[in-house]
Parts: sequence; structure tokens; C-alpha cells
Amino acid sequence: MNSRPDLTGRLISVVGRRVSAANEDWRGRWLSYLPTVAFLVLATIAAVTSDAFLSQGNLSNLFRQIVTNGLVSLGMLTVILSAGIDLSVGSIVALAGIVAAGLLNILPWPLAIPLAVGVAMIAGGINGTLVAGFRLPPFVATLATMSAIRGFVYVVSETPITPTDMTFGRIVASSVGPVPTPAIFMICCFMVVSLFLSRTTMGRAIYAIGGNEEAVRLSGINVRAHIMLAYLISGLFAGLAGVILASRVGIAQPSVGSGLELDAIAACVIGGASLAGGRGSVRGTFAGVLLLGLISNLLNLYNVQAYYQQIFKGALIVLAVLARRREG
Amino acid sequence: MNSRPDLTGRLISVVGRRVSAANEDWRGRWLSYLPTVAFLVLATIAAVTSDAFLSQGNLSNLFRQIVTNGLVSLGMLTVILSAGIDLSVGSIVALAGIVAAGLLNILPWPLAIPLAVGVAMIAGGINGTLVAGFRLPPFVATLATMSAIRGFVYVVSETPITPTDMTFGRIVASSVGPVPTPAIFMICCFMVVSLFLSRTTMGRAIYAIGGNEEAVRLSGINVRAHIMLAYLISGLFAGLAGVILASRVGIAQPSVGSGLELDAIAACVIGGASLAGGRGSVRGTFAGVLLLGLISNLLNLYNVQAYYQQIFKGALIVLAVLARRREG
Amino acid sequence: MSQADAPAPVPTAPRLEMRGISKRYDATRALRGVDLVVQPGEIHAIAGENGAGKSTLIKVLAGAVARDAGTIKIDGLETELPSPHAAHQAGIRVVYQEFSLVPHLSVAENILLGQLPSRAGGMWIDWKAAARLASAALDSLGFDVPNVRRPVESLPVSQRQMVEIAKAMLERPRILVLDEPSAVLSGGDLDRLFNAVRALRDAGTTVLYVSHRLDEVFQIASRITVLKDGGLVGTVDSASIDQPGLVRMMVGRELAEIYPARSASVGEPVLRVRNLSRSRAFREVNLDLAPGEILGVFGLVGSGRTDVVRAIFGADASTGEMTLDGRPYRPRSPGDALSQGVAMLSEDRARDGLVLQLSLRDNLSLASFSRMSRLGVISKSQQRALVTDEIAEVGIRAPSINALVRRLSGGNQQKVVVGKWLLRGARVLLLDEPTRGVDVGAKADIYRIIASLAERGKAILLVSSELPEILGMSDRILVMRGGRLVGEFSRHEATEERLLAAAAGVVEGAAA
Amino acid sequence: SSSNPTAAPGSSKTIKIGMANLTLCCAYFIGMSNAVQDEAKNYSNVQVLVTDGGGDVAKLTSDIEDLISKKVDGIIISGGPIESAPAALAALKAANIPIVMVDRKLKGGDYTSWIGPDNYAIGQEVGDFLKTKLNNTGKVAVIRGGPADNSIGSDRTSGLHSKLDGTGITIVTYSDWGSWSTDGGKKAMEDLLAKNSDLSAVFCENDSMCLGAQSAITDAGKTSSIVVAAVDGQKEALKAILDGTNYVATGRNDADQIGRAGLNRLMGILAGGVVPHDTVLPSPLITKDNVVKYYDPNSTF
Ligand SMILES: Nc1ncnc2c1ncn2[C@@H]1O[C@H](COP(=O)(O)OP(=O)(O)OP(=O)(O)O)[C@@H](O)[C@H]1O
Ligand SMILES: Nc1ncnc2c1ncn2[C@@H]1O[C@H](COP(=O)(O)OP(=O)(O)OP(=O)(O)O)[C@@H](O)[C@H]1O
Ligand SMILES: [Mg+2]
Ligand SMILES: [Mg+2]
Repeated sequence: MNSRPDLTGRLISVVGRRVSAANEDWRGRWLSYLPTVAFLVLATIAAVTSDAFLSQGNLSNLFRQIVTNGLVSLGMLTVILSAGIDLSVGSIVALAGIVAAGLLNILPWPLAIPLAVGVAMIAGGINGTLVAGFRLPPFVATLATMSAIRGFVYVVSETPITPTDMTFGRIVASSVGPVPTPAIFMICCFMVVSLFLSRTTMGRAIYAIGGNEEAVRLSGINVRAHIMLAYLISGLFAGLAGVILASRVGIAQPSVGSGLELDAIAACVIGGASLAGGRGSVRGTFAGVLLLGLISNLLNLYNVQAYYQQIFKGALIVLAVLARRREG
Repeated sequence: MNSRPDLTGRLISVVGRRVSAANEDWRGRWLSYLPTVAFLVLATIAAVTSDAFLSQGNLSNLFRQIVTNGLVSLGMLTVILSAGIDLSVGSIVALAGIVAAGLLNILPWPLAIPLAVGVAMIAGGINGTLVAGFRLPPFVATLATMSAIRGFVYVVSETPITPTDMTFGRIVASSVGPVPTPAIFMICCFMVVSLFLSRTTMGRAIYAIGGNEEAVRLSGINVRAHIMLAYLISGLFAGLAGVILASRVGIAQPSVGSGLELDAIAACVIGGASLAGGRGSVRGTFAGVLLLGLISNLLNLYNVQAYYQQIFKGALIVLAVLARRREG
Repeated sequence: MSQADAPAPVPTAPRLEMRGISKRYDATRALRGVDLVVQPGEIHAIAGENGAGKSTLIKVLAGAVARDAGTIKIDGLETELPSPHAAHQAGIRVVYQEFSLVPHLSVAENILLGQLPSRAGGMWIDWKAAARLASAALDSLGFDVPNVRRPVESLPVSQRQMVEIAKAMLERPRILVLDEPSAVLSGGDLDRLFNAVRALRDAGTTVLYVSHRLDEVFQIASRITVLKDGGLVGTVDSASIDQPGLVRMMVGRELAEIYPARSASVGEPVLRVRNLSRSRAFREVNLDLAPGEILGVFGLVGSGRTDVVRAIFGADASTGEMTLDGRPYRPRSPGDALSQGVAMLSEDRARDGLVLQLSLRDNLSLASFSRMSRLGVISKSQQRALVTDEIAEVGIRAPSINALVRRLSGGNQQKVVVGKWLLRGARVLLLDEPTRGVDVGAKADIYRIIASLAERGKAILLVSSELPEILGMSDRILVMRGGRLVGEFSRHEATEERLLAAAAGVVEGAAA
Repeated sequence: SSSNPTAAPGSSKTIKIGMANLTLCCAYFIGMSNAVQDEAKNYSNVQVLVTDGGGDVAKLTSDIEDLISKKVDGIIISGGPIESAPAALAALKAANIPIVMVDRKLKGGDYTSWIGPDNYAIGQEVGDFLKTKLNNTGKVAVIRGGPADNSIGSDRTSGLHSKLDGTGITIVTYSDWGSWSTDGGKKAMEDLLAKNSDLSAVFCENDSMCLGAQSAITDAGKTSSIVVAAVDGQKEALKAILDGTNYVATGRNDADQIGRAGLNRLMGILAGGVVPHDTVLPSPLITKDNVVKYYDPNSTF
């Protein structure tokens, strides 16, 4: 029974590491372990006092439930690194879900799913065009598309759609050993994006653009193309999240996903990303996603009543990033 | 009939002016009039084709409807100028409303209302402490308080409160000539904040902190105190908006105000504020608030169906800021 | 004055031929019909006062700014250069006056920005090779930037400048442009830069060189083009003109001795510093500073001077004792230091000195609100009067007091920082590289002001990497090396050779 | 499904009717709003102006003010999950515009007529059904929709409690909200299953959530031991009941019927008719015995 909290602890300690990098003096470094320590303590207490916490069912729930936010956060991180923001992810999640469910009724899933994700990427491309092409402030551009895409989703179908072909749904519901398939997929996505951002010229260019767009432009790099790319990636992951979410619940709802943008941004920022761009990491974002998922999981396990949950959630978020410096 | 659209046009043209400042070349300047032109055209068409648009009832509705977003945006602007953000405004609006309604049942309104606003400022002070004192990233700090304050509001009262003393409600419902009293109050607030930001040392310091915090610190100014001040101001205006809103609908609901933060940020950014801090104006924000209000008013007047309204709203926001450059 | 045109006709076309270049920013005519002709393998200097249009001309060449009129030919071929990308393709590399680095990224990545080495069909970056290439680029210039994996934001300005230079010189450019590369380099680093530039020239690169240090201009350039108020004054052979002559071309009048005569009457120390240390920055620094004194601090790049003044100003934590007027002095913050009469002008204007997107008016006022406000309300008229006077005192050229600082030329931005601290006033002034990028005329003005402040009993600590400035202004000179004070010289003892020797650690000069 | 068109007053003139929705978030409210518009097509001279408050009472109040300034002849208010909107009702009263409330009876103001379900009674019906189904023993999980300032959900749950409390059945309530949505219901059920291995039934405050809960139960392989029941009569839930799954019952709360009745009620008022102040629509419990009667694969909701 003792090995499990270690795993959780190790996963969470990623936050600590990210955080510590940002601090220079000893005191800062010490403080930076607070979230890690706090959550180790929390996870340990949970493991000791609640049988349910370490049950396979609960841990695989935890992983199943963070998939949506995990995927959306990955795209969000890419956009944030480029000094942008994408508020439209929630609407894109709904769009992809509705389109996928609709197409599943007329096409086999290996066609329908990629098509739906493609539609999500078109939405991302619209964001990219507004931001990179027309130079709109990303907040405004994606706020506008958040509204417009949501409206469009309702025009496509104002009622939920239940796909008839459930093959894809079964894949999403399956597990590999104790780990849900979508969680494995999500972890693969994190690894791919991590490699993309750290090891490819395009990834580095996105980082650099967020740090100093003018410097990148003066180095002869095509800034607009890379900003466009970041929004396409965000659309891609929101789309994947959307089809997985719809398949997970077995029904595509046009209203799904509102508020997702805040959770995704929170995961990135908790993980060390700066909304000013250029700073942030895939590892940190993973820790942020896990932390948010863990908080909600623990609060439910302890049967904390909904209102108090909200209060605790706020307090725990603060605690978790207490040592982080303000980055604007 | 001709003088009215001019007024609207003049008010909106403020956007154009703000925008043009950001552009350097002629093409940019020409483009920057697009939103003004677009909205002049829109307002003119509205005036010509819809009798209702210029009716006193509709115009005073328009003004009544922008009060909440107007007040909240003023506080938001102050925080954004300091390179911060305040996601908790919606929760603070609900907090102030519930507290005011509760107190109105035991205290006379001239005591109850200021007390409720005071409670809202305490909430702002907590944000300020987290950001300025503990140096948490503003996005995370206020996301946490957004959740915690909302939970607290439900703990205070999970059901709506109807105040028994309606004196304050009558004041809020009243008009001076054709102009609703709350709108006059809001306009006064805009003027005060405008003076505060442009003419006081504290206001200038807040601008400068958003532009380059380190330079301000090295100039011997107490950076933390000023950041704290910005969040207090945001709490103050969210509080005012909350008591006015509760009085306007005649009931205080714990669930009110969610999503307000996005509208307020949108108004600031449309009006030229940069989320990176240091850039933005009260005039621009006023134009942003008016624009958002006008869009929703027009869409309702034309009886555009709800889903299409969302699409149009997105498109109109894009149109309105088309010429604005991306500012990160 | 010889308005010598291009020398003997050259058989091939010039490497670069810019004709009739014009550019205006709103009301400012930054360039009016400027011609510039440069031959292959030539080092060509561009000189002129602050705001003359040098940087604008360079940005036009780099494709960073669109010109309103004019033609550009490279090797005889007319070229449009519509974007930085196009200029890059044409083999033009620029070291900009204001740094264009990405702060969070490593030194290696900044140097290789846009051309990171990759493996496996151009997909994956080879970080090992990147580090190797970047180190090699720095080494070949003789620059000492120890760890190429560190983020550039953690480097002092001088090293950031080296990174900029290494980035521009990475591949042998056809045209290399250096805009004020030397403002934060000192002694040996400058020599190493010059050697590298000469080597490039010998290999056929054309070099454009902008500097306000005229001795450098004569050292390195074979021809000089002078701009004034956006217009062309002329192009001369550097062999055919002397320094006063060049100053006359730039300023339009004779400029006498730029260092003011000083009669040092030094009293009891006002500031005493004992055993001041900060881990990994400097150790056991002792110094006394008296009213009326100008104490120069010289040292090579990274010797720790900036860290010492920041500690005295309370901007960073440190250990040791300090007294001010005999009373213990322990500033908790810059605000605390200022309230006790200690002010600091920092070396990095963009990072620590200016709020770039605010106006001249705001920036000049920032440290002096108490002088222009009552009960927190700013008196516009008082502010205007004070700011306008200050603009005149340090000679800032700007369209109005509401002009955004971002839009000023580099030298004028520096003058804004100087003006901000002069407006504030203080008993003890810590000046870290105060004349970085300021033209000769304005420098003379600033020196005169500093001298008169000392005359009026202010205590001044002057940190500078520019030897003539240190020698010309200081009553006493301290030399730092590796975070320690290693030498002290009186005005009469000090010579360029001795200061450099002490700073570099050559045995002879060590006098502490 | 249409009623006989009443001769509208001054039938040459167009009658403008406002359909003010607090929210058009979800199938239920959309269905109701659509039913109003569809029913209006039976009258030749009726124009329906629909507004969507996006869940915000202030916006609903504004929308209603807008409708007043557009001089609507009568208004139908679908108040969604909120309790009251006194200022809006006062403004309508001042403008002398008749108000028909559908589904939600807003407090704190006058209205002309209300048509809607009795949510407490629906909860009781489901409670009775479960009591019998479970033979007075077992553990029932309750998934609530949202905060308690929404009495629709609270009424349904209270109704359930009134029948199950004190019997051999224990009730566990999920500590967080199911947010009225399928994905919210699924997450809630997953969390409940992680903690409770001995559940025998689940009650949700609406069908959307229970569809999610049912899917979670299927994933956990517990379809044979846990039954689900809810309220609304959403198409997908009826299909599940029809197919004989572990979705065993839902209290019918027919948005379509309510919407149509609301429009006809308002037309009656405008025609000068005398109408009842409050009308409770019957909400029969739908089980596999009677589901054929209610299942329509082509309905909106
Ligand atoms: N972006 C801009 N907007 C408006 N005016 C500008 C802008 N950039 C430069 N200027 C103006 O153009 C003129 C020339 O500036 P430039 O930077 O070329 O001068 P410089 O010769 O490089 O001066 P310095 O020696 O101080 O670097 C100045 O008056 C400056 O204020
Ligand atoms: N060789 C080096 N290795 C690591 N860090 C260095 C090195 N040189 C300088 N630094 C950094 O620079 C700081 C000391 O430089 P500082 O800016 O105080 O010196 P300076 O004499 O003012 O030189 P400069 O002309 O560069 O401003 C140290 O805090 C250190 O972090
Ligand atoms: Mg320059
Ligand atoms: Mg220095």
C-alpha cells in the first residue's frame, strides 16, 4: 500500500521542480516545495484515511476524468507560449463532439472521427487567421469565436446527438490493464507535444515568439505562420478532447465544454506558464492538470459538500502555487 | 431623427481614435476607422429600419443594461493596467448582492449598501494580498478566489434573498429625465477613474507598474501597495455593480454574475487595453462597454434568433476591432 | 573640409548602394534622401548626433522598417528588402542598438535563432551541436560567456551584447551592421571585437559601424558617413579628417574640451561601505564617498560593479556595514534608499530604467512625483514646467513631452534616464554607465551637469566602461576585478594602461 | 398536437409575442421555446420574438425590457432554474402586458397565468416506484443538478426523500453537482461508484445526468445490479427505457406540451378569455409498461 502515494507524489513533484527553477535564493527554493509537500501530505492522508482513494477504480477515474482538461491544456499551452490565449476551446470541444456524432451516423468511425477533428482544426485556423493574419488581440479574437462557434454548434444541432455506431465509444471506454485507453492516449500526446516544443525548430520558434516576437521577426523567421500553427494545434487538441468526451458519455451535447477554457489556462499557469508568453512547460502543465484533477477527486472522496468544495478548491489552488512568483 | 445616430456615432468613434493611436502607417490609420464606420453604418441602419431603436425606452434600456458591465470593467481596467487580471469579479458581484440584500432586512439602506460594498472591497483586498503579498500569478490567484468566494456566497445563503426595504431599489429604478440613475452614476464613476488614472500619482504609478514593474521599483515607488490598490478598486466596483444589480432585478441570487469577467475583460481589450499591462484607457473601455451593449441591443431589436445572435456577436466583435493590432 | 566622394573608381559595383533613402514617422522626418555607398571589404562608420537617423537607416537596410523613398542596390543589383527575412536572405546581419534577444531562451538558442542545427532529415534539433556551435561562435570572437545553456535574461548587459554580436557573425555575412556594439563593452572585449571585425573584412565582408566613441571610429573605419537631422552631411576618408573635424561635421559647431575643469574640494565621507558582500557577485567591498567627490569605478565586463551599486541602492540584498552621515544605513528597498538621499541610475535602460510605452512626461516624473503633486494629485502645470526644464537641461530631442519613449532614438532614451534622476536629485548619486549611447555633444552637457552637482556638494559614484570618461571625470578611481576591489588610483596616478592592467589582473597595476 | 386556433383579436393586425428564455442552454428549454414558436404557426398573424438570457437574470430582465420597448402584446417567460425576477415582472405589469409563465413559476411578482409541472409530485412518483422496485431495501444514490437556489431540482429530490426516508432504503447524495449535463452525470457516477460498491439505484434530478450515470454504470459492468431513474422524459432516456435497459423510469415533464399549452394560454388571454391562474400539468411516470405511448424518435427533446 505504500508504493502508490509515492507515484502520485512523484507526479506532483514535477510541479515542485518547475517552480524551483524560477526561484533563485534558498528561501525561494524551500518555499517552492510547499505545493509538493502539501500535496504529498494530502495524498498520504487520503491514502491512509480513505480506502477508496487508492482503489483501482478511483485512480482510473482520476485519470479518465483529467483527459478532457489534459488535451485541451496541451493546445492551450502551445498558444500561451506564443503569447496568445484561446478562449474558444470549450466551443470547439462542443463542435467536434456534435460533428463527430452526426458523422458517425453516416460514416464509419475511422473516417468520421478524423473529419470531426479536422473541422475543429478549421476553427483553430480561423482563430489563427484572426490573430496572425488580422493581428487582432488573441483575447478578443478567441472571445469572438467562442461566441460564434457556440452559436454555430447550436445551428448545426440544437439537441444532443446520440451516435449509432458505438465502436469508437467502446474504444474510449476500454482500458489497458488498469489504465483507461484515453489516458494513455493523452499521455502520448503530452510526450509528442513535449518533443515538438523542445526538439523541433517550429516548437522553439513558438517559444521564442512568445518571448520576443520582434526579435524572432528580425531573425528572419515567419512569425505569422508559427502563430497560425499554435492555434491549429489548439484546435486539434480541443477537437480530440471533443470527440473523446462525446464518445465517453455516449452523447454529443451542444452545450458541453463551457468554462473549459479557464480550467485549461489554470492548468498551464499553475504549471509555470506565463500569460505574457514564452514561459511554460509540458511537464508543468501535466502537473497542473493532475493537481486540478486530484483536488476535485479528493474533495469528492471526502464527501465535502459542493459549496465548501468551491472554497477548498480555491484554497488548495492558492496553496499549491503559493511559492510561485508573480509573472504578470 | 438625424441627430441621434450622430451621438451614438460620436460615442463609438472614441474606439476609432484609441485604435488609431496604435497604428503608425496610413493604411493602419484608415483601417482603424473601420469599426467606427461599421458601427455608424449599423446604428444608422438601425435607426432607419427599426422604429424601436431610437425610442426613448430602448435607448434608456441600452444604458440601463450596460451599467453592470460598465462598473465591473472600470475595476478590471485598473487591474489590467497594473499587468494583472481579476477573474473573481463575478463572484464579488454576487457576494455584494447577497450581503446587501441580507443587511437591508436589518439595517437602513444608507448603512447596508456601504457595508456590502465594504465586504466586496475585503474580497478585493484578499486578491491584492495574494498577488502583491504572496506574488501569485494574478490569473491563478483570482481564479482561486473566484471559486472560493462563490462557495462562500452559497454558504452565506444558498437561496435568493429578496430585500424588504425597497428604497434603494426605487433609486436604482429611477431616471433623471430619460437617463436611468444608475447610468448617471456609472458615467460619474468613469470620470472619477479617468481623473484618478491620469491625474494622480497613484494612477500614474499603476500605469507604470504595468509597463515595467522593475523600473518603477527602482524609482522608489512602493509597487506592492499600488498593486493592492488596483485590486481594492476592482473589488469596490464589482461591489457597486453587485448592489446595483441586485436592486435592479429586485432580488439577490447567489448564482449571479458568472461569466461577467470575460465581458469586462473584453470591454477593456476592445477599448485598447493590453493584457500585458500598462496600456489601456478609460475612454476606450467606455467605448468597449458601449459597443458590447449596442451589439446585444441591436441583435435583440432585429429579433435575430438566439443562436445566430451568438454568431453575429462574434462577427461584430471581430469587425469592431479589426484594425487593432495584436498586442499580446 | 574635404567632402571626399568615393575614392578611386572601383572596377566592381559597390557592395551596398543606398540612394535617396527617406523615412518619416508622423511628424518626424527621420531620414531625408540619404545616400550611402560602401565597397566590399570596407569598414564604414556612420556618425551623427542622437536622433540623426543612424538606426533608422540601418533598419531600412535590414528590412525592419519600410522606407518611403529611395533605392537599394547590393552588388549592383537593385533589391527591395521588404522584410527582415529578405534582408537575411541577402546576407545582411545586424546587431541592433536595442537588444533583440529572447529573454527566457538560452544563449545558444538565441545565437542560433532561426538556424538551429537539426538531425534526422531536418526535423529534430541537435542540442549538442547547437551548444557546440554557439560556444564556438563566442570563442572565435574571444568572448567569455561561460555557459551557453543559461537563459540570456540572467546575463549582465555586456554579455548580452556579446550574444548579439555572436549571433550576427555566426555565418560570414555579406554585410554586417553593428549599431553601438561597444557601448557596454570594455578594454579587451572591444579589442577582440575589432580583431574579429577586421578578420571578417579581410574575408570580404562589408561592415557598417555606428558608435559615439569617436576614437573607436578612427581606429576601425576607413571611411565615415555623417548624418545630421535625418540628412546627409557627407562621407569622408577617416585618414583625411581628425576628431575635432568630425565633431564639427556632426554637431555643426566647434566643441571644446568635453570634460569640464574640476577643482576637487573633498570633505568628510558621507557614505562608508565596509565589507559589503553578496554571494556569487562580489566580496568585501570597502569604499568611502565624500560630498563633492566623483569616484570612478572601472572594471572589465562582469567584474561586479553593477552588483555593488545595486546593493548600495538596496535593489539587491547584501551583507556588510554601510553608514550614511555616520549613521547606519541599511536600505530595505530602493524606496528606502531614495528617502535617505541615495539614488541610482541603472545601466540597462530598457530593463530597469524606462517604461517604454509611457510618455516622456511620465518617465521623467516617475521618481519625482512628490515635487509635482499635492495630496497625490499631479499639478499638470508644475509637471510640465519641471519636465520641460529637464528636457532642455539634458538636451532630449523629442516632438513633445507626450511622445512615447519607445519612439525616441537610443541616445535620447538614455538622456531620459539621466534626466529622471537629475530631476529627482539626491545627496548620493550612483551612476552606472550614464552616457551609454549618448552623442559627444550631449555627453559634454551631461559631464558638465555631473561636475556642477559635485561642485554643489553631491557625492557621485561613476561606474563606466569607457576609459576616457573615467579618466576625464573622476577624482579618484577604484578598479574591480572578479567581484573584488583590486586597485585605487588618484586622478594623477591614473592612466589608461594602469587601469587596464589592474582590471585585467596584470601584476604591475595591482596597487591595493 | 395543435389546438384549434382561436380567433385572435383584430386578426388583420400582427400580434407580437415575446418568448423570454432565461437560458437556451439545454435540450429541455430549447424544446420548450421551439414548441412555442411551432404552435404559433397555427395562427396566421402571430410573430414570436425569442430572447436568450444566457443564464443571467439581469440579461433576462434586459431582454424583457427590450421586448417591452418593442411593444409585444403578451409575453411567455421560461425562467429556467431561477427563483424570481421581480423587476422584470414589475416592468411588465407597469406596461400592462399579460404574462404567461411556463415551467417555472417565478416568485416575487404578479403574473397572469402559469402552466407547469409539480416537481415535488414527480419526485414522489419516482420515489414510490423505486421503493417498490427495490423491495424497501438497498442504497440509492442521488445526483443533484446545481446549487439550491434552483428549487426545481430541490423539489424533485425532496419528493423522493419524502417517500424513501424512514424506509429500509438509505440515500447517499453526491457531494458535488452533476451540472444538469450528461458529462457531469457521468463524472458524478464514476466518483460514486469508486466509493460505494453496494448501490442498487440512482436518482438524478434530470435525464441528461442519468444518461451519463447509466453510461458510467455500464463501463463499470454493473448494469445488472444498479437501476437508474430520473425526471424529464428526454428522448434518449425513453429509448433506454424502451430498450429494456437498467434505465427503469422517468417522471414525464414534457417541454413540448408545456410550451404549446403556454402559447395557447396566452392567445386565450389576448382574445379576452378567462383563464385559470395556475395550471399543473400532469406528469405521469414513464416505465417500460407505458413508454411506447410517449416515445417519439423525431421529437426535439
Ligand atoms: N518608431 C518610431 N516612431 C516615431 N519616431 C521614431 C521612431 N523611431 C525613431 N524615431 C525618430 O526618428 C529619428 C531618428 O531616430 P534614430 O533612432 O534613427 O536615431 P539615431 O541616429 O540612431 O540616434 P541615437 O544615436 O540616439 O541612436 C528620431 O527623431 C526618433 O525620435
Ligand atoms: N563569467 C561569468 N560567469 C557567470 N556569471 C557572470 C560572469 N560574468 C558576469 N556574470 C554575472 O554578472 C554579474 C556581475 O556583473 P556586473 O554586471 O555586476 O558587472 P559589471 O562590472 O557592472 O559589468 P558589466 O559591464 O557587464 O555591467 C554577476 O552577478 C554574474 O551573475
Ligand atoms: Mg540609434
Ligand atoms: Mg555593469
